[in-house]
Amino acid sequence: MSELSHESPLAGVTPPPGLSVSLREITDRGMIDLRGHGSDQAFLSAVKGALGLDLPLRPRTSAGSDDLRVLWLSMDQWLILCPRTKAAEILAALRSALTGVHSLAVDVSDMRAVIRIEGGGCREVLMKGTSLDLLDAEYRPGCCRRMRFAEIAALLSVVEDNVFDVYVFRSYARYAWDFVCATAREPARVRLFGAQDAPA
Amino acid sequence: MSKPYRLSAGGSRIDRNRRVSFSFDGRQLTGFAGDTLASAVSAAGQRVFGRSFKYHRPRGVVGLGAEEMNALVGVGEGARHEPNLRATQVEIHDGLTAVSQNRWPSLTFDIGAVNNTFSRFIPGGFYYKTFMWPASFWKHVYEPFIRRAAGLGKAPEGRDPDSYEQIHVHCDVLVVGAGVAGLAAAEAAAKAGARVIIADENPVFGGLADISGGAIDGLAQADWALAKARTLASAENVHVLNRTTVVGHWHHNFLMLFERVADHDPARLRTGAPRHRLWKVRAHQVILATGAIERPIAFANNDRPGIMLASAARGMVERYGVAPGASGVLFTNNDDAYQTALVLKAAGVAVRVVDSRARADGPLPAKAREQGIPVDAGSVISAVNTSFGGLSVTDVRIASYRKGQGRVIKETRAACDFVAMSGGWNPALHLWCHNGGKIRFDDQLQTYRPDRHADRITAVGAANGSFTLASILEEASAAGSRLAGSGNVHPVPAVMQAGQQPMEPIWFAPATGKYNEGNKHFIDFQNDVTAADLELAQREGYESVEHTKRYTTFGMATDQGKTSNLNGLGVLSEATGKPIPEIGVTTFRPPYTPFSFGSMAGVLTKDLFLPIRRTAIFNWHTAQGAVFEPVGQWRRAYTYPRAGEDNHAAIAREILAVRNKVGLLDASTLGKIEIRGPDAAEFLDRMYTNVFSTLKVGKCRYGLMMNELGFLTDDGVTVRLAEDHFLMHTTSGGADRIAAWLEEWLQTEWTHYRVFVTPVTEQWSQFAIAGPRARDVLKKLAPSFDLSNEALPHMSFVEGRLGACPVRVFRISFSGELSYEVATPSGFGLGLWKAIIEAGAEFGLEPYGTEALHVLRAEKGYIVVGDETDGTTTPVDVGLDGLVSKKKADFIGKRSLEQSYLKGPNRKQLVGLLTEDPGEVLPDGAYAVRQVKDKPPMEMIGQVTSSYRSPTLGRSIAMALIENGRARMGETLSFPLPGGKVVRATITDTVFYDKEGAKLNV
Amino acid sequence: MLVVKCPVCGAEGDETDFHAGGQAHVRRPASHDPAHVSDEEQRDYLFIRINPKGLHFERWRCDRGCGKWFHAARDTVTLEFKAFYGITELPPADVIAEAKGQWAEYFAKRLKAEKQA
Amino acid sequence: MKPRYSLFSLARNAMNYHKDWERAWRSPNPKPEYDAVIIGAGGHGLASAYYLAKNHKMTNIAVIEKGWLGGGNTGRNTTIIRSNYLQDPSIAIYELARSLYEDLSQDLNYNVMFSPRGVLMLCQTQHEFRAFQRTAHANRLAGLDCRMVTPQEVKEIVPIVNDDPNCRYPILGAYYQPRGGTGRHDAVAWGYARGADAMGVDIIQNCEVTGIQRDGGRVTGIETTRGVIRTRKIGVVTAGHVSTIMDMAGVRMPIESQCLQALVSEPIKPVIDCVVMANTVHGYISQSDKGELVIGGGTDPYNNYSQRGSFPALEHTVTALVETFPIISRLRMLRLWGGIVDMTGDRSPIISKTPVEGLYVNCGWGTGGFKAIPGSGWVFADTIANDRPHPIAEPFGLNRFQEGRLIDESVAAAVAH
Ligand SMILES: Cc1cc2nc3c(=O)[nH]c(=O)nc-3n(C[C@H](O)[C@H](O)[C@H](O)COP(=O)(O)OP(=O)(O)OC[C@H]3O[C@@H](n4cnc5c(N)ncnc54)[C@H](O)[C@@H]3O)c2cc1C
Ligand SMILES: NC(=O)c1ccc[n+]([C@@H]2O[C@H](COP(=O)([O-])OP(=O)(O)OC[C@H]3O[C@@H](n4cnc5c(N)ncnc54)[C@H](O)[C@@H]3O)[C@@H](O)[C@H]2O)c1
Ligand SMILES: Cc1cc2nc3c(=O)[nH]c(=O)nc-3n(C[C@H](O)[C@H](O)[C@H](O)COP(=O)(O)O)c2cc1C
Ligand SMILES: [Zn+2]
Repeated sequence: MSELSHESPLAGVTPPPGLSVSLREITDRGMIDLRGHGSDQAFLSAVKGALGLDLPLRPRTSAGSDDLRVLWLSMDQWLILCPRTKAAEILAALRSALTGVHSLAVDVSDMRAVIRIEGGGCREVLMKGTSLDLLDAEYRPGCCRRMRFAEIAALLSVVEDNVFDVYVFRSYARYAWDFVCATAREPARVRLFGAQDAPA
Repeated sequence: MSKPYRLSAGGSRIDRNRRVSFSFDGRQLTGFAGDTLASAVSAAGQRVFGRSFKYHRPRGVVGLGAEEMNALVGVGEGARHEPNLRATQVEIHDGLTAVSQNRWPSLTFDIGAVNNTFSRFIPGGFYYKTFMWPASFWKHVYEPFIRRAAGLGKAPEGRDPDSYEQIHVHCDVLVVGAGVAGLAAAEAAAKAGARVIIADENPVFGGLADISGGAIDGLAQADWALAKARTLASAENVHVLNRTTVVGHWHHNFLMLFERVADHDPARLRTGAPRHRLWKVRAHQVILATGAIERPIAFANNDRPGIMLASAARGMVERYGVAPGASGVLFTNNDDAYQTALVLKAAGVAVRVVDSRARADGPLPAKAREQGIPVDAGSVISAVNTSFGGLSVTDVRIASYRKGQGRVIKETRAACDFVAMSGGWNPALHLWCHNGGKIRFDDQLQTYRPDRHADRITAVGAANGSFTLASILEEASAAGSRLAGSGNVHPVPAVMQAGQQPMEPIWFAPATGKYNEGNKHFIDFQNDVTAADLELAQREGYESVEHTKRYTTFGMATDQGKTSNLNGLGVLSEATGKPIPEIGVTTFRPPYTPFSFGSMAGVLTKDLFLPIRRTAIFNWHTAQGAVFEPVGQWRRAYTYPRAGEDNHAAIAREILAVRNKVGLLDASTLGKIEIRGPDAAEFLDRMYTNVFSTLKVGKCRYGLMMNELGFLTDDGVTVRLAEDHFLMHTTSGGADRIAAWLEEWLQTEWTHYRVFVTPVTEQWSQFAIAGPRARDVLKKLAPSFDLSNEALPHMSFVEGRLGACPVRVFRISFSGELSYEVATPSGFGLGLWKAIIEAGAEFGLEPYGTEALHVLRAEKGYIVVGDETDGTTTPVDVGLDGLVSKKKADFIGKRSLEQSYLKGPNRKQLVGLLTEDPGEVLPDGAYAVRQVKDKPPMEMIGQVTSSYRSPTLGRSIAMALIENGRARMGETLSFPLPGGKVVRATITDTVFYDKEGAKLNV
Repeated sequence: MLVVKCPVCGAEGDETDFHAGGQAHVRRPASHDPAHVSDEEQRDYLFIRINPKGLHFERWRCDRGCGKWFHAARDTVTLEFKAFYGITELPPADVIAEAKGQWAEYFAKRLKAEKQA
Repeated sequence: MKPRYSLFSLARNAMNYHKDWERAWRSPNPKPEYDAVIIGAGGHGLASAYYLAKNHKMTNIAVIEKGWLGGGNTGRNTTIIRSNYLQDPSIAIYELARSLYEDLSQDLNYNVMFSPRGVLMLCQTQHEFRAFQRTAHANRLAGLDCRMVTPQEVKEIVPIVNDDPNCRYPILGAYYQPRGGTGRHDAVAWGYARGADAMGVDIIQNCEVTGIQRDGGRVTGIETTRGVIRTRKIGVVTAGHVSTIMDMAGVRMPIESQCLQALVSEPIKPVIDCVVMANTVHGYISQSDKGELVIGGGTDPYNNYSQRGSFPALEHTVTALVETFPIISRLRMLRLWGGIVDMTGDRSPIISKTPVEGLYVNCGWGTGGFKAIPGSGWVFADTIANDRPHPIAEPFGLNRFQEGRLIDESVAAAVAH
């Protein structure tokens, strides 16, 4: 085999013209699924040793920086985000720190597609696919949670005020992308609350 | 016969400077921007809009909006046609085409109208009593006739070219209806800081404010409403929605709002706007300000074109500048309707009032008299006369009346060309009742009002039975503030409104003629249900109001009884002598008004209708012209036909490639689950029927899973990665289910197990390289590990690299050949796949699809869960007793295998079958019979589970579940097929190819 | 359209974000005494269900949240939830007190057994 | 004997403005004692009473109904009638019922509008195709008139079907029962009620059973909101409410009560002349004689006694049908409603004696018992009259859950409507 080509789930797919938000795939993200008990001090300190940061223990929150961010998935599950090139190294560090501690860390960098949606009105676009109240104060930057999106499971992460990442399993990437394209068409734009024309 | 009725002035909704041209029944007409189809067609002098359901009587406009039950039209053409729209709600635009319905050949001359002539023979429920002879006639003669006659409008033709969508929104307060009550409530709630949505079905906010007289804060009601609508629209915490009907209320304050985004505006539709949008709203509090609906009066022939509700008549004049006719009679039992007389008079239309109350002397009647409007108190309309065919009213008879009087005594004749009627008002309780709200009968208003509700929902204004401006505004403001969580009540505006005297109910106006016989007092106009029909149902024992409804179809038309329900109860009350509350009410069900199926589908049609799952190789398969097969939501390559090849030939070629050379299969869809923890092995022992705790690290084992009923549900190979770490494979269809199943047992039953489970199906692309040359292909890819049979024997596992590509390699086989399953992170999947194809070329490697896979495994007698098993099959049935542990104390399904029937005699057992004629392929699912007979029934003893033409063996093979099959080796069975042919096949072992497994261990 | 609230992670949402898992507190006899499960016990475990008109106890999963199973007490007539509680827990005492019929018998027995243990 | 319904009687009554019609059934007060009591005046209860009187000459019997007769699931179903099930016991009972439906109008002298317009079960995946092929073989050998049809034939039978071979779930064929169809649900209840009443059966409405009296191991009577009624034979036929009644007798049931919904569109001129079931996507549709499209789908996944369901199940169904019959996109939903269905562990019914002597139960019809009404009434009446299971009822006994002898129709990939 000559060289190692790596293809992202949405390789070659571009957003159609006329969308009310901007849309792209994020391809360089490494992901590690980490399981262990949030109540297990040995686990927590081993992870801290390996990652240099505390796991977020509050539901639907995340911790860390742009380079290394940990999303809370459950009381005993986290998703570690890092540059793709660092994933193997971080996984190795984690595994060695966790030797003897009941846990499971798996590289899942290729398991999901990440769709970034940004721009004013992106909450409304997302609300065409989820029953979550994205206008609620909980959905501020750093917040993350799993959700049902259209007909599939997804993970939502609030990056900035009008910037959201939607994680879906790789095989559904095209479906999720097409769904967002269908609901984000400019003529279908919805702006919730705030000044409107009066129904004269 | 028709004359234009557009008044020279007036019409708050229309813009006389913008002409709009449209067509009705092919006739080109013009109206003004702001007109409804009802107003514009009426302005052109046309009265008849359609024909009724059963008797095909000509019908005109009765209502002003959602309550309309007669003037139903079809709008649009071809694939854009939409039937059964209320003309009162259709906003006209240039180019709109509308047609009338349920008439043939034309509106004015309709053959179906003979039904009216025979109406005496077809009372409510008549079809239950006849059409029974001869029996076969129902299907072929009577029913087709009935079906053609019924049914109102026509369906569109072709696929809907427009788009739809949905959105979820949460709010603190949802206000339904933007009349004065809704506006006041929304304002109070918004002022208190709540996130408010206010929705109204009409294009314009204000409800009936513009036709109800009175003033608020010194402004005419309509102006006040307009100002409030503006304030709300500009507020940061309010979302206003017009043309949006709240169609239903469900548990826990879930409501559905149906927004007509672009129906009224083809230009907007052309830009690509969705036609409809469905809002799914979860509201903390709901305020129902849905107003009230005026009720008709049951008098003889009250359905004639030109007879309409009083509110509709005044709406026509005030909103659209259209006179309902040249001279009219207003028939009322309440003061409010006098406003209609005043409005008509002011517009120059002659009018007289017939009031069923003995006295009519409130301020409004007094004013009417002052204006010179004749008022006949203590009177009713006792007959309506029409022009030929019932197309228009020529005059009515007015008879004196005392409450409770049953027959007509003294009559006078009054010429008129229209009648306005008002029998009082019913609060629009529909949404209140959708989700179990209780209601109570109000003796003064003679109608039902909201009572208690378990959900957080409050009714205000006319919807709550409050009809004076002062009470409406007071309760609406109070509710708005309170429900928004504010202690301060928003100041209630000051009002000015004429006082009113109480109404008096009249459920049935006596008619000319003996006992009112032969007269039709319509209760449910659209379904042609008369007072006599309701009485007949009572006489025949259909006493419960629910029986009456179903026997007569009263309240079941497209208006769902908005104008008829209470009148019907009134008639039933008089017929039975029971007070109305004892009659009971039928159930209100969503939707409030019908809404499109398209909006329920939203964007989830065509490609977005149920997701398709794609492997990393999907595009490659497509480019190769693969035929696909859905497996769960996956699309898997079924076979790869080459030019000139049909599927059969392609599959045979692929199979032989695997048997003789080497093949490549995209097996990425297989479920993959990582399982780790000190108790992982013990946990697997519980989940599988066979033992996993004895598996050596680096080795693979095939396992079976049952459900608790003892039936097979999944199978697959699990590898032990480390002492405490396993990687489980499941079937493609089972991946998510099994992962959830493992979690469930860990969380709910064996909570003390220290095990973590992480599904990783999609992390990996996985390919089977199978065939005698498989090792050669892999070797060429420069593996970082030893591929020899000694180092990597059958059922073992290694992790390493193929060239630069990270891989996990499982030496397992579902084809019976030397075979490696190679997994690589999905991003590398396509690259590795292509590399394998390239490396394999010199060895004759061919990609193969799922059908070849199935034949290959059948040749080896391997089962497929779902083919050889069907949800009632145990491992023992399919001959895998060896994989059911006798030693383990407990595993899932173990106890059920002990139930008498599961271990009883005569179970169907899996066997192989060889047809006597090797060229004959038994159909899938064919049954063997104990004894062939001339004709059915024949006793069945088992069925074919898989059947193929085996290119390897050059003959057909099959597997079957046969009663006591294993004891019948060598026996020949008969399979009677359609057309009388009987195929005979001999029972054999299930392994047809390489029984010793020699090919596996090379 | 029920609003469900996960007692584990606090996520509240539409019933579509959760998974309804049938009656709660069904005891799996084989887990406790694999060798001595009678046909009747096995039948009861697999098929017989308390199916009350009124207060009911059931299992749900926080399917699109933390993924955990939990218990809920819900009225099958009003569809109102009375409590959410952990998958290994008993309902709050005040809710137990409202239980009727077979549920009341079940909790009485279980509380007694727990007291003895 | 009641006067017969006929064209002639209709004409004669018309002369008199329909003032002289007889009541279809009486409204009697309960007697203190009956030879047998049926609890539940749904289709199954009324048919049981009718055949007890007609076939077994037991006329001193009563049907006790808490609300109005036919107001349970019998009055709220999508009226699909077919018998092309997979398992032998199912074929036997559903085909008995279907064949009785053929002449039911004449037998009852009440037009129940049995309309054998054909039932078409679409195959939209290979798996479904294979499963129906198997059913087709089984049904043919059992003597049913059913067959597989090609996509072209599907298009001819239902021209509005989406025949795009590239759609999400292209139609690969269908399983067709030409003599399946629909019936007028209310009329079935009313016809049986009128027929039973004519033979002397007391149908007592607005009377709720609140207790079952026993003496040792046998029943002696029932308690109702209208007093105690003595009897030594009780047939419980209360569908979604069967658990509550059987609790009164101390018999625990393998049943859960869930909400199943259905909906109708506004009426339109005929567009679909058979019943179509699309099981892969969970939807089925037919058009009533009045013109509405009658649509149903799956149950909500939790217990519910409220007759009101949630929206997702329905929405899923409608979406699937919009995809399968694209023209319905612009039609509109007129009304939706729910019924409380009695779901058994294997989704097949229970027609059984019980551990209590004199207590019989007929339930578990779940989402598919309308089609079974005549057959179920027939064999249940026989079971009650002779105190032993009718041979067709025998496989549906309660003991099957203990023996593991389940009758699972879901294995044929078919749902049970
Ligand atoms: C939406 C829907 C669609 C369906 N579609 C189909 C279909 O297409 N084809 C098909 O074959 N089947 C269908 N079914 C199933 C079918 O409707 C039922 O299986 C069948 O009607 C059951 O009849 P039944 O007589 O057993 O019960 P019901 O008709 O429900 O009668 C039971 C009666 O018992 C009464 N009762 C309850 N408790 C008491 C008490 N304590 N005292 C006195 N009386 C009591 C009830 O009031 C009720 O009248 C559908 C069901 C629903 C809900
Ligand atoms: N005195 C009387 O007898 C009498 C009678 C009738 C009306 N009025 C007048 O009626 C008005 C009553 O005020 P109100 O605000 O209570 O009622 P309203 O009728 O003015 O307003 C109700 C609004 O809700 C809308 N609506 C109803 N159901 C809806 C739904 N499901 N979804 C969306 N919109 C829906 C209606 O179209 C209407 O626009 C006052 O102007 C009053 O003067 C008085
Ligand atoms: C086959 C069938 C057709 C129906 N057609 C109509 C109809 O045309 N109009 C209508 O309002 N309801 C129709 N219904 C629904 C009934 O009005 C009613 O909702 C249903 O019987 C359940 O009763 P409930 O809503 O009173 O609880 C129909 C019901 C069935 C079962
Ligand atoms: Zn949770």
